[in-house]
Amino acid sequence: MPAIILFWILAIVCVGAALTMVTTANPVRSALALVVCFLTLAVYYVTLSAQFIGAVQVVVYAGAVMVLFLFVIMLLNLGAPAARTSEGSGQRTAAVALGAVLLLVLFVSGMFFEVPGRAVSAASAQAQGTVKAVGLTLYNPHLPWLFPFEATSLLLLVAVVGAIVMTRRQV
Amino acid sequence: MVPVSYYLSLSAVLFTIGVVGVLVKRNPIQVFMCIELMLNAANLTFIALGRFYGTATGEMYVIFALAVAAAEVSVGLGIIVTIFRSRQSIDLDEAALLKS
Amino acid sequence: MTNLQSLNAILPVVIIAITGMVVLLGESCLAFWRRSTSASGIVSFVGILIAGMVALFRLDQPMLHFKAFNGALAVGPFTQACTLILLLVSGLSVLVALTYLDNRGLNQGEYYALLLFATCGAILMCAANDLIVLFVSVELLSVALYILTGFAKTDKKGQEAALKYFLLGSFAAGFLLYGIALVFGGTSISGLIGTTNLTLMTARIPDTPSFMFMAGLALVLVGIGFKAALAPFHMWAPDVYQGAPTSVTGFMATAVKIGAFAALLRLISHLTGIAHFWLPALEVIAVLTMVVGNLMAVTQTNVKRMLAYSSVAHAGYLLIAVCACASTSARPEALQAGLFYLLAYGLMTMGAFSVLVYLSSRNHDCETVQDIAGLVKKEPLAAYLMAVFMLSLGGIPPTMGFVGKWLLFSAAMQAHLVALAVTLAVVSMVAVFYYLRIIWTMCFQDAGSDTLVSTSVAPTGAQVTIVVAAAMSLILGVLPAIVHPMLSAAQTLVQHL
Amino acid sequence: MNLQFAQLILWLPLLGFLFCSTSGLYIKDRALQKRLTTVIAPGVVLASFVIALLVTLQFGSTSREIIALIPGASIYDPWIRFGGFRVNFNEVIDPLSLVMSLVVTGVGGLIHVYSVGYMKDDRDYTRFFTYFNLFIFMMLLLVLGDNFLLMFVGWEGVGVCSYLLISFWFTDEANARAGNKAFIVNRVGDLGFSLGIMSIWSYFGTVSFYTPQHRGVLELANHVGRVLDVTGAVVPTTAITMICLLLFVGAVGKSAQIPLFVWLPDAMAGPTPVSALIHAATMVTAGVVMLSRCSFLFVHSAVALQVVAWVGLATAFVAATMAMVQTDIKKVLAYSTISQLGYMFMACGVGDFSDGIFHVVTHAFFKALLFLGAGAVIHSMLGEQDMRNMGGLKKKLPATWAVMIIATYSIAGFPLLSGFWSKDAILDSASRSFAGDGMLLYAGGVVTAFLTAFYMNRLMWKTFYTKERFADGHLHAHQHGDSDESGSHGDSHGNGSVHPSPSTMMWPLYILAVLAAGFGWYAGPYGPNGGDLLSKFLAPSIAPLSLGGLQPQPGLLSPMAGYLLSSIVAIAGLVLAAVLYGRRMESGAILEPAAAEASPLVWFLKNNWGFDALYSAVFIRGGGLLAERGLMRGVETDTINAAGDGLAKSVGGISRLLRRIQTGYVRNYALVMLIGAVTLMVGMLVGVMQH
Repeated sequence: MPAIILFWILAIVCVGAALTMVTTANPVRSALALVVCFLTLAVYYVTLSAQFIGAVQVVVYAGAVMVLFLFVIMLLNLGAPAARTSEGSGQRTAAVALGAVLLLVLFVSGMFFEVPGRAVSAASAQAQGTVKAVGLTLYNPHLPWLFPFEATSLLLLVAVVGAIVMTRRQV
Repeated sequence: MVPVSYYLSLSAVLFTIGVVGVLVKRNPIQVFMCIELMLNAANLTFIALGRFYGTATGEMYVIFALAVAAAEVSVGLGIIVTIFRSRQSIDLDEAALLKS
Repeated sequence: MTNLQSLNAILPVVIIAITGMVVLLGESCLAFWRRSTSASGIVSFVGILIAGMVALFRLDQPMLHFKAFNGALAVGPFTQACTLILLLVSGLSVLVALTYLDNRGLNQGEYYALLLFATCGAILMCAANDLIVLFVSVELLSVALYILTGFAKTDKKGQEAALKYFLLGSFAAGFLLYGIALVFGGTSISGLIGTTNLTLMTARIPDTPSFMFMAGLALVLVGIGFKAALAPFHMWAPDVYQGAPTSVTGFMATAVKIGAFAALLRLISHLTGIAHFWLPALEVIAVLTMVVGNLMAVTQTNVKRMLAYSSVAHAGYLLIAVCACASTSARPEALQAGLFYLLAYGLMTMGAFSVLVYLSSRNHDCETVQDIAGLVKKEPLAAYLMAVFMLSLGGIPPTMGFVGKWLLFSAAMQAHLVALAVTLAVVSMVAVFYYLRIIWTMCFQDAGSDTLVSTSVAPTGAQVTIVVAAAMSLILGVLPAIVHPMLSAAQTLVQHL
Repeated sequence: MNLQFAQLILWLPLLGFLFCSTSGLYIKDRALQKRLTTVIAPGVVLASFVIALLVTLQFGSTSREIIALIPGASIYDPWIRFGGFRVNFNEVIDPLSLVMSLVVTGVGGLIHVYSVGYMKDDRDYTRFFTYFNLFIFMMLLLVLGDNFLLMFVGWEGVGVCSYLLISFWFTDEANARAGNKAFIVNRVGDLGFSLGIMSIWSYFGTVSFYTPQHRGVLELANHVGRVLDVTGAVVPTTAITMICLLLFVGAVGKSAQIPLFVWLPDAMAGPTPVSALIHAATMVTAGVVMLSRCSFLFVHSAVALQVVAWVGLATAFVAATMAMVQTDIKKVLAYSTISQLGYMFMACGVGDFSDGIFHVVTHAFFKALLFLGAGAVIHSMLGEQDMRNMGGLKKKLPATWAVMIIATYSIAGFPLLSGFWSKDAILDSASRSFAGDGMLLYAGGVVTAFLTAFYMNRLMWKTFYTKERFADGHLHAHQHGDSDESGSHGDSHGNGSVHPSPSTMMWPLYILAVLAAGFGWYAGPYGPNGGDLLSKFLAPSIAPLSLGGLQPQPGLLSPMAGYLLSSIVAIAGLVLAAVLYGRRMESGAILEPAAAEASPLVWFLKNNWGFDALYSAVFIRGGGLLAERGLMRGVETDTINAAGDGLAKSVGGISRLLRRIQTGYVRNYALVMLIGAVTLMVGMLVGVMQH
């Protein structure tokens, strides 16, 4: 029962933060709302016995990524809200209406669906989320995760090169 | 224990908010933040399902998704900075030289 | 299979990736390398050549039919064939880039490195046997292309194109990832955990799949459909193709499409058991794509934009092959038709963009119809070869485009997709008009005073590309049987899912 | 002689093409290149003719039942293979393909020789022959290919060559426009043809005509009253009818029948030898060849045959009436070509395919002759094509007059000339139509024959007999049409007076004149060896009506009465024209220009019976098939921009909406993507729910 209550509290915070992010015109406020949202997600991860991912979420998302966002916002001096709010009410109406349909469809596919999973004890689940367990799975030569991991490293190399190419001034 | 459908529903809500946000925002940084929210919604689904199945598979997906998101952020912000340098504005509605 | 064997199986990708890193290192550490304008390009080309040789020699080796890295990748003749096609267009892209970067003063080794990494991504898309691997490869390809699109940093259109491509691409990536998550949830039955591995997935799907799985599949299709520029997910294509540097557009129009369609073919081949659920949707998308692409192309006056819409239309044609895969009896034909058309499409599109690169000067990209008016009098060879590409894109014999279209026709008929076949026939008729208009402009219009003429005298990379692509388009149009070994090997995809 | 040798018929023109197209790369001496082209380009075609002749003679002496297949070298065997679909690069050597090869290479060779003289001062001499040789190759591929796919490649190939040749002088916008129009209208027909081929593939499981295992389409259809597919199951008659009608659409496009005839008169903008070769003697007859090749299918569908016959008759009549009011000498011939093609279609439609081919052959002779004669006239008049500015040329060009008069009398059906025999054979068959409508078909054919005689003699009178309506010695170069001469000949014969043509241009005419006069007798019912040589020779390639369970009705007239009536009609038409124009020697026109302007009938005929108006109503104002409208309009606008604008304006609602969606705004694009995604998801979920 406490778990359910915690879920709801976090859910309200999380959705509220997400809505704030979408509705506010001020980019800085938007970014901070997103940080809150990410932090609640990190808490969810911990309650879902994914402690390592929860930590990574804080470090990478709420930390690095959002700091980068804020840095760029500051750098470009975009702190002030845009002079005009987004025009085209048709677009906005259509977006919200489509969003409602999308949500409905997702609910139909997600919520009413009882995943026929196995009963997993909290203890064994807890063990799955540690750094050790994650590492053993990720680098296990008999599991398929090694290759996408390597591919990801190439992706990060591309990102590094790309960031340099895009932002260096000469040429 | 919280049923998995709760988490799935929450992630669906977050995903939808992200999608709608992409459609209504004009600042590319905010648009991009909405996209990050979409990716996080997917991550929540992965973790919830992984916990439910009792495997670490869900966490694997999240690790890759995280890395991809990080890569996108660095490149995307790089593109935005470059645009700002040449136009002194990043308003998406002003970036419409190419059309029809 | 050990991981070492797996690594050996994807040797072409490894070679390309290492070449990319060598180029990066050479560019940043070696002074003589940096001084040379073509060192990176030449090294990249050699790397692609070696990788291509490896892929070619392995094309018909049956032992290489296995799931590498414990099911992450599927390596087999289908993958090898796609790899070969990709290496071909990517090699040609490097040659084109040699000319283009020179023309525009953009000589930077990073261009080639990114091109090579993007090629890795595209090849991995063809091989991905797990949706998450597909996601990572799509992103590898996309992120590299976002940067390449905005590579000309002083060009406002290029930047705008990069921003649009990046935002919409990430948006599509969001759909793709969420779709994968739903598939992960939708594939768990009777106590088995969910999976995104295609091989396992096939076994897990009941006759009537769950809502969650279908919703996930739909979102995955959106993600891939975006990359393949299928209507209505094609909106980015014309803007980005037009804004990107022409040499990048050529690569983008071909490599991305090849990767996306290879992935789609593989995915769909695993889902034939529930074909009646997705086939109608794909048929509608195919018709829509063909109609929209052709209708919009008719009214364009910018050649790059016209080619962009034409590439949308060709995505629709290619989707016919995917749809035909649904029918068991037509599947071998459909796969071969799809592969052949990918090859044909790659060659003719690359050729057409190379002609534009060839005609671009230092400060002006050749892109509007005005730029090519009266070309036949100034650059007869370029004009004639451009005409070959246009005829091929229009599906007129004796070119590859004709054979490819014919194969698609008959695959559609074989699979009893009459509506698609008829649409293909009708829109190809419309398509001839705008391809013919290019020829007409080149031949019959008076050249403007500032018509572009290639400035260089020595044979350039673009020239080589144009001649190679035109020659292959014609030779394979007359003797399509040459590539039959490749196609027949690749159709084994069905036997070894 | 080994029949494998016959492959050379096809490949020699290709060699010629390869030489002509590449000679510029390694022969730097232009004069040498021109000399070599002069020898090689016509040489390969004539060599092909000789081989075809030898093969035909050998074929005639051995069993006539043989359908010789020539499997190609291993590199193109199978030509296309994927999955269960195999197509070989085979040639079919049978009476039909041999007859057509002889016509294509024979008439084509003569026109090549003629062109040597006609084009001798042209700057792009070699390029012209490049296209010409390629055309001959494609045409041979069309007639010799052993499957629908090869036929289609040839079919499209001749279309491309026609486009290139019409647009040969691309400085002239009218030429280029006509080339585009021809190409695009042909695409409509090709669409029908390709759909027909697809249907054949899906119903029969093969597209080959004949195979060594006797599993070709034509062999499968060679059963009385039923058609089988490769597995031995019966193909339903409705499917046969559908296939036949689709193929017929293709034939209509290529052979310029109603309603797709509009391109042929415009295609006359090209140089005269091109008109002679492509738009009279060979390419336009491809439709008839295809119908005859598929006779085994057509006889199984009475409906399709009926359609063919009536479209043919309608075309013959309508085009003949249009020919009566033309003032451009080549346009008259163009409409007469359409009309004669209508006769051929009518022959096919009543199941008399071999007489259709008979008329193809005789028509090739006299129409090539007419065009080349007209070319000689135009050549001599420094590019003048308007008959209102001619007259009195009989004195100045007696040799041309002589060959033209033979051709005219032949096409008019003057007794004992070639056209008489073939046309009478068609009329006789039409009168015995299996469907009982022989009376109507015969009457229509006779009326058309009368009109033909009249308008052809009108042409002769306007051009050769009436008073001169130009000032000799003061001819000026004309911009329109054969503008090549305006540039080159205007300089070389700058005196501005009528001059005779060189002998290389005249010899082909004499040969054609002999054939136009005598071939009909030779191949006709009173020829040597018991007569009907051609139809007896063609018999193995042509299906009899009885195969489909159809029977010809008894004829209306006895053969002698038929000959008599045909002769009377032809002579009456000729005489009427002579009488009417004989009274108007000064003006060379029956009606004064003002009266002609005012006459509603002339207006109606000059406006193509309202077909142009119909097309603009359907395609331009209707806005239904938007893209088509773009096609029709686009090719006629001056610049590409205007074409783009015109199209942008014209493509109507859908395209405008699409362009409006393409705003350039990222969020709009994302919205469209989301609409697509949501629709896709809803569609899929509904699909699952319904299950």
